[in-house]
Order: sequence, then C-alpha cells, then structure tokens
Amino acid sequence: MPTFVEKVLARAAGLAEVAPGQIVDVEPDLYMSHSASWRCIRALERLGTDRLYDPSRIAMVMDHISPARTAKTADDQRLCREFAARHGIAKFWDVDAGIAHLVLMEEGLVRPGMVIIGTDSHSTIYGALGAFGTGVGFSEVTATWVTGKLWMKVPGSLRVDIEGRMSPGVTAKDLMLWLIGQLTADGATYLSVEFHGSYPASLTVSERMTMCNLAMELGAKNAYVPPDDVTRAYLAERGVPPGAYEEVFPDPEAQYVRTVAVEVSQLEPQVACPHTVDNVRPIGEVAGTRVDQVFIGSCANAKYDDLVEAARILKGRRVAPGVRLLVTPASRQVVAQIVRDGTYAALLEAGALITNPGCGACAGDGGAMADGEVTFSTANRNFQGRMGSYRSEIYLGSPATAAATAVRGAITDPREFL
Amino acid sequence: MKAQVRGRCWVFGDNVPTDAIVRSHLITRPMDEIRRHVLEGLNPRFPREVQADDVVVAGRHFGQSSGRAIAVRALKATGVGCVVAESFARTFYRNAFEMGLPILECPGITGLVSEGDVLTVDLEEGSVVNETTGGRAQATPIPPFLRRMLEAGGIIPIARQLAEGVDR
Amino acid sequence: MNLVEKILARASGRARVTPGEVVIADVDRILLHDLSCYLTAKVLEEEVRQPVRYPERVVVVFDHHFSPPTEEQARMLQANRAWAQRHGVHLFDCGSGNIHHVALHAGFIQPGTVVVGSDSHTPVHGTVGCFATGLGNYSHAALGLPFGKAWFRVPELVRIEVEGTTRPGVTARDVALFLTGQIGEGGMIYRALEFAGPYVEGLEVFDRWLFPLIAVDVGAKSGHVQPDERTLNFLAELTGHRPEAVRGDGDDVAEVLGWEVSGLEPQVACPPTVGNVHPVSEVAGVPIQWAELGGHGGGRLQDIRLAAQVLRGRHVHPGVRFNVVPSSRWVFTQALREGLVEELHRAGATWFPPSAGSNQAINMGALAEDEAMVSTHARNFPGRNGSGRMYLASALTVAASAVAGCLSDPREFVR
Amino acid sequence: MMEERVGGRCVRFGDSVNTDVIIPGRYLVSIDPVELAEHAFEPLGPEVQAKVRSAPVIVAGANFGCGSAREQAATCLIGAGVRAVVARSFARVFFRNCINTGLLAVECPAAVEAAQDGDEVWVDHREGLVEVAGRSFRFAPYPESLRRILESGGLIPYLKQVLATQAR
Repeated sequence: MPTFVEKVLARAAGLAEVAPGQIVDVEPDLYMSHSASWRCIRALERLGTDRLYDPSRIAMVMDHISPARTAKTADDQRLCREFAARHGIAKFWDVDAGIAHLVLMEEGLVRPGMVIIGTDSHSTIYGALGAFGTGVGFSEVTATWVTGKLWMKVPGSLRVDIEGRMSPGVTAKDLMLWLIGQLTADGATYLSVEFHGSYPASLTVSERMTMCNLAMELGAKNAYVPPDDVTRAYLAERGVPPGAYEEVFPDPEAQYVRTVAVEVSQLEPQVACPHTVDNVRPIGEVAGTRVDQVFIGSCANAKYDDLVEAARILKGRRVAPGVRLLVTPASRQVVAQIVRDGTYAALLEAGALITNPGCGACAGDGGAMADGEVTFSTANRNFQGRMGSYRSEIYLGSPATAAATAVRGAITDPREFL
Repeated sequence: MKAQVRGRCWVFGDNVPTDAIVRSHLITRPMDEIRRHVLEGLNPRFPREVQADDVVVAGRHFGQSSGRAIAVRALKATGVGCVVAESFARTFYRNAFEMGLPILECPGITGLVSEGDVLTVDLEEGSVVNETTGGRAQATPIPPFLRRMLEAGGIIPIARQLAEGVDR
Repeated sequence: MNLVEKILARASGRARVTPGEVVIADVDRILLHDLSCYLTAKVLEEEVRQPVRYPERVVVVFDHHFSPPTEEQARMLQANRAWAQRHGVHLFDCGSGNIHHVALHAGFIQPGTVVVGSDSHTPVHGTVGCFATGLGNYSHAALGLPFGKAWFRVPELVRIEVEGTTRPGVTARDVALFLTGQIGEGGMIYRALEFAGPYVEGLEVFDRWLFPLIAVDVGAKSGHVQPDERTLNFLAELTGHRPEAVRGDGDDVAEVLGWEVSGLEPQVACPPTVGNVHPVSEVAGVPIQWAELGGHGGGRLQDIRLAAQVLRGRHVHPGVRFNVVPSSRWVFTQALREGLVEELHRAGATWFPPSAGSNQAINMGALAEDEAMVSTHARNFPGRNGSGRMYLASALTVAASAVAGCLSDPREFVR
Repeated sequence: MMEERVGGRCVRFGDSVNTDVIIPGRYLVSIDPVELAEHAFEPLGPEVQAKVRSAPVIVAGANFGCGSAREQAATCLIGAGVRAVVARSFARVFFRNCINTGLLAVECPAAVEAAQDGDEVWVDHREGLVEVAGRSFRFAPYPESLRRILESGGLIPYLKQVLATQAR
C-alpha cells in the first residue's frame, strides 16, 4: 500500500505504482529556480539549445541577493530578466518580490499533489500544501527545462505522528528543532517525511511551512502535511478552487520505514547551538548566552504569523542597547500585511532594522558577522561561516525566542514575556 | 620634500572624481592591491606603467566628489612625484598637503604638455619645464603654511604646534 | 564681516578674519560615517596616538551599510563600534539613517558653529546657519580629534540670489540641479556660498537643505542660508531648544550672482557628472530600470510625499524596481504614520532601511551594463554603482519616471 | 569521460560535513571549478585545504554534503582534483549533484570503516568495488541510467549527447 510519495511520484512518472528504491523518470509540474537561475541559463548555453519543454512550468524568483551590490550580480540578474522576457516565462519575479518559496505559495502556484523541483534545498516546504517538493542542482533544473523529465529515486517514508497542544510561546519551530535533535541531521536522509496527527492538523499553513521547511535539516527528500480545510481555505483565498488540484493522501495501510510518535504538550522552546542544526538544547540550558545580533528572517520563519509573533513580544519594548535586530520579511505580500496591521510599526518602534523582503542574511545578503560575534537567528542553518566569519556563532530558534532575545541581549525564554 | 621632480607625465581631463582615482569597492582592500587600480577607468595603462617620480597632469577641479583621503594615499603609493593641475577640488587639495603628496596649481598646464612628455617640476619656485618641447609654465607658489606641512611630511608631525598656536 | 568670517573669527579667537588668511579654529562638531570612521580611527591610533579630546563633539553614523554583506565589512563596523565605545563618542548604528539627516535630527547641528565632517556633503549643514565643510581623514586624525581644531583658509563669499516662483511640478531640487549646471562643477573652488533671495528664503528648511548640499559639487568650501525665524523655529521644534543665531552683515561678499527661476522646467543631471544638467524635456524617454528616493538630498519626508502624489492610483512600471530609502528613522516612522509606507508599497515601491541607500552600492544599487537609475542621490560619477548610468532628479521626476519606465516630465502626472 | 577505476591517496572526514564548509556561500558567484577549488573547505583552514588538493579521494562519514542544494559543492571538489568520494552516506542533493557534475560518489560504510587518513583508496564503479590499502569492499553499482550520466562527465554533457543523437 503506497505512501504519499509513492502515489505522487507514480502519477508523475506515468506508472501504476512505484516502490522505494526504484529509479523513475518523473515529469515535474513546476521547476523553481531562484538567484541561481543565471547558472541554469549558462548551462543551457553549454547545451547549445534554446528549445524549452514547457516555459509555463518554469518559475524564477530573484531572491538570494536583492538587489545587486556588485556589477557581476547585476549582470547575472539582468541575464535572467532578459531570458524570461525572451522565452515568455510569465512566472518571473524580480528582486523586489521576496523568497521564492513564499512567492510561489502566495501566488497559488503550489497545489496539493504537484511534483515541484527547485534549486533550493528547502523546496521541501511545498509539502505544507500537500505537494511534493524537493531540492536539486541547477544543472538538473536546466536539463528539466529542456526535457521536461528528471530521474528520481523513490524514497522510503518516515511517518511522524504528533499529538497534543503546545503551551503559549512554544511553536512549530521548537518542535522541529527538538525533532532534529532527536533524530539527528541525517535522521531522514533520502526519506519522505509525513507529518500526521492532531497537532499538524491544528496548524496554519504558515506553521506547516516551517515544519516542512525544517524537515530538510533531517536530510529529507520531501515533506508532507495532509491537505485539509486549512489547505483548501489558503488556496481558495489565492483564487485556487478545489477543482484545480487533486489531493493525494497516503494509504491507511501504507508501509513506512519508520514511525515516530511525538507528544508535544510538555515541549519547551528549543535552540540549535553552533555549528549544526541537530545540536539542540532546551532553552533553559542556553538562556543567558550573550548575542550581538538577532535575525528574524528566512523561508523558515519570516512569514506573516512569524512577524506577528515576534511583534507581540517587541511591542512597547526596546531592543537591548548594543544589539542589532535585523528583520527581513519573507515577501512583498508579508510586508503589505504587516504594514496594514501595525506589526511593521511595532517592530520599527522597538528598534528593529527592517529590510526589503528576500532571503537576506540567511543567504549572506547582509548580517555578516566579525570574529567572535554571535547571532540568534530564526533561519534554518547555523553552519560555521554561513553569516560571515568562521569564528562567529549562530543559534537558531523561533521568532518568539528571537524577539525575547533581542529585548534582553541574551538568549531568553519567550514565555517570560507572555 | 624633494625640491625637484623629474619624470614622464600622464595627462587627465577636467573634473576627475576621487571615485575614478580609487573605485568605491576597493577602498577596504590592502593598499598594495588598491595601488594597482589607480585611475584605471580613465587610463588602464596608468597603474601598470607608472614609475617613480612620474607627474600626473590634470585639468580643472581634480579630485572632486568624495573627500576620501585614500585617493591621495593611493596616488602616493603609485610613486607619482607630484600632481600638477589647472585647479583642484578643495578636499583633495587639503588631503594632498596633509598626507605629504606635492601638488601644484598651474593655470595653462594642460595646453603645455602631451602624454609622455618629460617634465621637470620645481616645487619651491613652482616652475614647470616641459623638457620634451622646451615649454615652460609658472604654477601658483605653494603658500608658506602648506609648504611647511609638506616639508614636515604631512599634518601629523606639526599638528601639536598648530593646535597650540605656534603658528600665529 | 559675513557669516563665515564671523563664525571663523569667533572659533579662532580673533576679532576679525579676512579671506585668504589661514586660521586654526575650534570645531564644535565632527561627523564621521562608517567608512571614514574606520580610516580616521586607524590614522589616529597608528600614527597620531593621541586620545580624543572632546568625545562629546564627535558623532559617528553608520549609513553606507545598513547591514554588512561581508565579513570584511562586519570587521570594519565592529572596529568602529569598539573605537566609539572606547572613546565615548556618539554612535548611531546601521539603520539610523543618512549621516547628515541623523546629525541634524538628533540636535547636533546648531547655528553659528563650526561643523566638519569626512563626508564631502558636510556643507549641507550650512542650511541652519553654521559654517560646515568636509575635511580629509588626516585633518580629523591629526587636529580634529586630538585637539578639537582644524585649519581653514578663510574663503571669499559669493552670494547666490534666487528669485521667482516655480511652476507646479518644479521643486527646490530642480532649482538646485539647475544652479549646479549653471555654476558648473568646480565653478566655485575654495569659495563659500550664501544662498539667498526671495525664492530660497521662502522655502521650508528641508527644501533650503538642497542648496548648501550642492556647494561641494560646484567646488565650494561651504554653503549656507542666513538663519532666520523659520530656521530657529525649525530647530526649536526639532530639539525643544531655541538657539541663538549669528547673521552676517551682508556687505562682505566678493561676488553676487542672481537667477530667476520662474520659467524653469524640471531638471536632470545626466551621466557622467553632477554638472551635466539638462531640462527634462531634453532627456525624456531614456529607458530606466531603477528608481530611488534616497541619499543626502532625498529620502526626506518631503520626497516621499511628493512621490506619493505621483503614485497615487498608479503603479510602478513592470520593468522598473523603485527603491525608497528613508533618510532617518524619524522620517520612516512619520511616513508610516501618514500611511505613505503602505501607499508606496502598494504602488510597487520597495522600502529599505534608513541609510545612504545605493550610494556607492554597498548594500544595494549595483547596476548592470546598459542599466540606468534615476534617483534623488547627490552623485552620478561612473564607478559608484556598478556598470550602470545614474541620472539625478527631483522626487517627482523619479516617481514619474518609475511609473513610465523612462525619464519623464512629472508635470504630466501632477496638476 | 570517466575511467572505470579511479583513486589514490585519501583524506578522511567525519560525519555531517555540510555544504557551507565544502564551499562557503560567498563564493557561489562563480561556477568555475578551478576558482571554486581555491575556497573548498576554507572554513577548516589551509592545512585541510592542502590535503584535499593532494588527495584524489575523499573518505567521509555519514551525511556528507548536508545543507544547501548548491551544485558548486561537487564542482569545487572536481576543481580541487578529487576523483571520488566514498562515504558512509550522502545528503541526497549532494549525491545528485555529484552524479550530475560527473564526480564519483559511492556509499560503502565498510570501506569507510577500514580507511585511515592517507591510505590508498581505489574505486571501480562498474564492478562496484572499493579497495582500501589492498582490501576490497563491495557496493551496489549504479543503475544504468545514472552510470550513463556519470560516464558522460555529468548531466549537461550527457544531455548534449542525447540531443545530438536525437537530431541525427
């Protein structure tokens, strides 16, 4: 009996069924490339062809460096713009749009049951809407532009059943960090991770995005939350009626490589310590660690809900003296939302530096640190040297923990402010 | 300070900004690297072929734009013996004396020289002789206050004296 | 004595000074930004080795970076922070705004004082009736920081009298650009400028600001507007304290130049220099890919309001990215309160942190070859913004061009 | 084109070596293997970098290449002269990127167990054999489809051949 991924890949490969370990040629529904698009275009030039299989499946978003600060990057971005115009690629978003994943989901382009590849490892995020999303290299995206096909090894599946209600101040991010700590950074390598149970069902799409995004840090090939009314409402708001997609669910008898059961009622805020995402401690063990900078951003945690959560703590308070609070909203739509509801003003008045939307410091676009500096970040990676000096440190946690940390200038349990 | 500089001249136009002397993205780099890019946008041969005691000749308002002292430091690092221009932007002018790079204001100089001519510049008298053509020009003599600064090698060695009013 | 002579005489402890003489004057304020602070501190620590005598007079503003993109730049800011803390000077970290706007808003600029800075546009502070000028790092490191002094050759004063009433769609920025073109780059080397006449005197202070701003671009040492009631009210409102003003006597000027600006069109400074100024009708239609409100002369609340006039009910052209960089946190917060942040965002503009914006392309603003930007910035020299071309204009012209996708006359958009 | 048997001295790494260590994000402006190779393993310091450059084989623990999807993590190793990576396991995007850029990536836990830093390690991908200091270990050879990509030198050259065949 098939799992989610077996069903969805069988459909995309035009086969009745597929089994884990099998290598199949699938036809992805959408090919996402971000700022790496120029590399795809250069690879296409090397291929010596200009014939694209289906330009309507190509989506490009200039998110990693926005806007350019060197002539080389400016030239690369112009190359993408001109390519998109020349080939009639309508799904092109420029440097002012925001993070690719968010933009595509907000635009209603990601739908249940779709197979999506992206030049970004966190393409697992599309599972939040019941789609299959996975990261590939840029050469593969180029090849898919031309052939419409891509080889994939059908993964086994990991089922995570999550029950319970979390206490205020504890979020989906904390759960995922805890899970990564438990299962380790390669706990789900090559696996499709399915999140089931009453907890994911109770979440907004935004929180589901955080979960599927962070699943990448378990080594997952893709992640999945079963579509439900929350999913349908999210899509309907974006003009996508239920008839426009086909939801895919795992068979109740599906075979999993492993099943993990989690009860979250007692979970505390969690922090991933330098320099790996699976070096996770409960907040109590790291509280008091001094920070120089707090970054609220990235595809993991810079969505509307995340910024509202942070602002709830920051409103009426000030960022600690000597600490820089950098906020990079995920997308233009998020900016519009937070400007309208006062979140933007609350962040600004608390002393935050709010940048234009995009990947920001998570992709090395600002936020670099000097030797010995420490950043608390809501992003999804804390590898050595990812934000500047090899002798700087990154701690990861939720937007609530980040906000509390910014106020105190040291890692702080957000529950103290709630 | 040398009394005389003798070398080949490199000719630039009017209103050369400091941005063209040292491009913005280079300013945090080591001087050894910056030096190899001085004025390259206007004449790529300049940083490659400039030799010690060569003379930079420019038109009006040389060194306009940002007051970055690094523009002077970089020119100095190329080994240039002096800069002779129709006129200078004032921050460049200050920076040059404060950092010990001899410069002369010499109305009419651009009409007197062609790229590569050999010039002899007398910094004390302010005379410029084009040895290739035999032409001569007279620069505005360096005011005594600034001459003292130049002779001291810049502003730092005389700063205390200036501050304490020994000058008055 | 004129205003500059009065200020310099007072600051150098003399009864009078005359143009041409060199004076050693006390400085009341030293302004350093993130790049110059680093270089100046290096000279001070490595070559001068003296303490900072009057740390309370020194203001450091990080405005070129709103967030360091590289480790190298992070180190520079870290060194600056440590230096500022060690010496107890005022520090405004990334995201505070443009150095000159921050210094003025925070009450560090007063009439009758001597203000020096490493930024070449420091003369802009003459707007409130001080003597303000840009000096090199060595001036600051050798004399300014250790002794609180600077040397000046007393400049001759040139009065620039502007009169007339501009037509709708023509702003103070257009008049300032026009004067830059008329006087020419380097046209006023070593001289001080006094902007006067009914046109200038009729402007609100932040519009007068645009005139001393151009002083450096025409080669002048400083520029000012004689302080009047409006200046003093402005400062009182800003800081809660009404200062005393010094005014020049009016006769000691070397030259008086006059312009009538009633018939003026909107103006554009074209590459490659600030003095290459043309009426917008001569350059309309040049395609642009980038537009920006920001820089020393832009990103004011006035600019943002002007842009909103154009963008109301319209949308930025799909081929253009329109950056808005508020000049300070105050401006940003006020724009938010007035609903301008939402309005411009909805029209397709993107908001950036208060900073120097695309100035020198440190966080943003690199252009590809053949790309062009129209902005309210103060400089357009090649090499400052990648490979592209920079056009300088008023906020109205910038916004109108952003909507049209090419340089455009804003009078077609505002009536 | 890839030889059947590649190898030489090995350099050994532990578990979960991530792509930010293999090639820091700041260098992704390049796609040139040689330029990238200069910065491969830079966070670990020049000694490790020198070792990698002199070793045609990388032996690593579990989850090698975890982190981002950047293809340059494989490209930079090719530029550094690495011919094969033998690991206990790979992060999946890294594994794909190896195949797609023509770098041999082999999962063989027993060989990893046996190999010491500096040992001679040879890989025969057709036979499914890793030799470590004379001892042999088996791994499941690549499926035909992936082998063709690998042997063509990567996905783009492979696809180029396919397109050329179709055109005929």
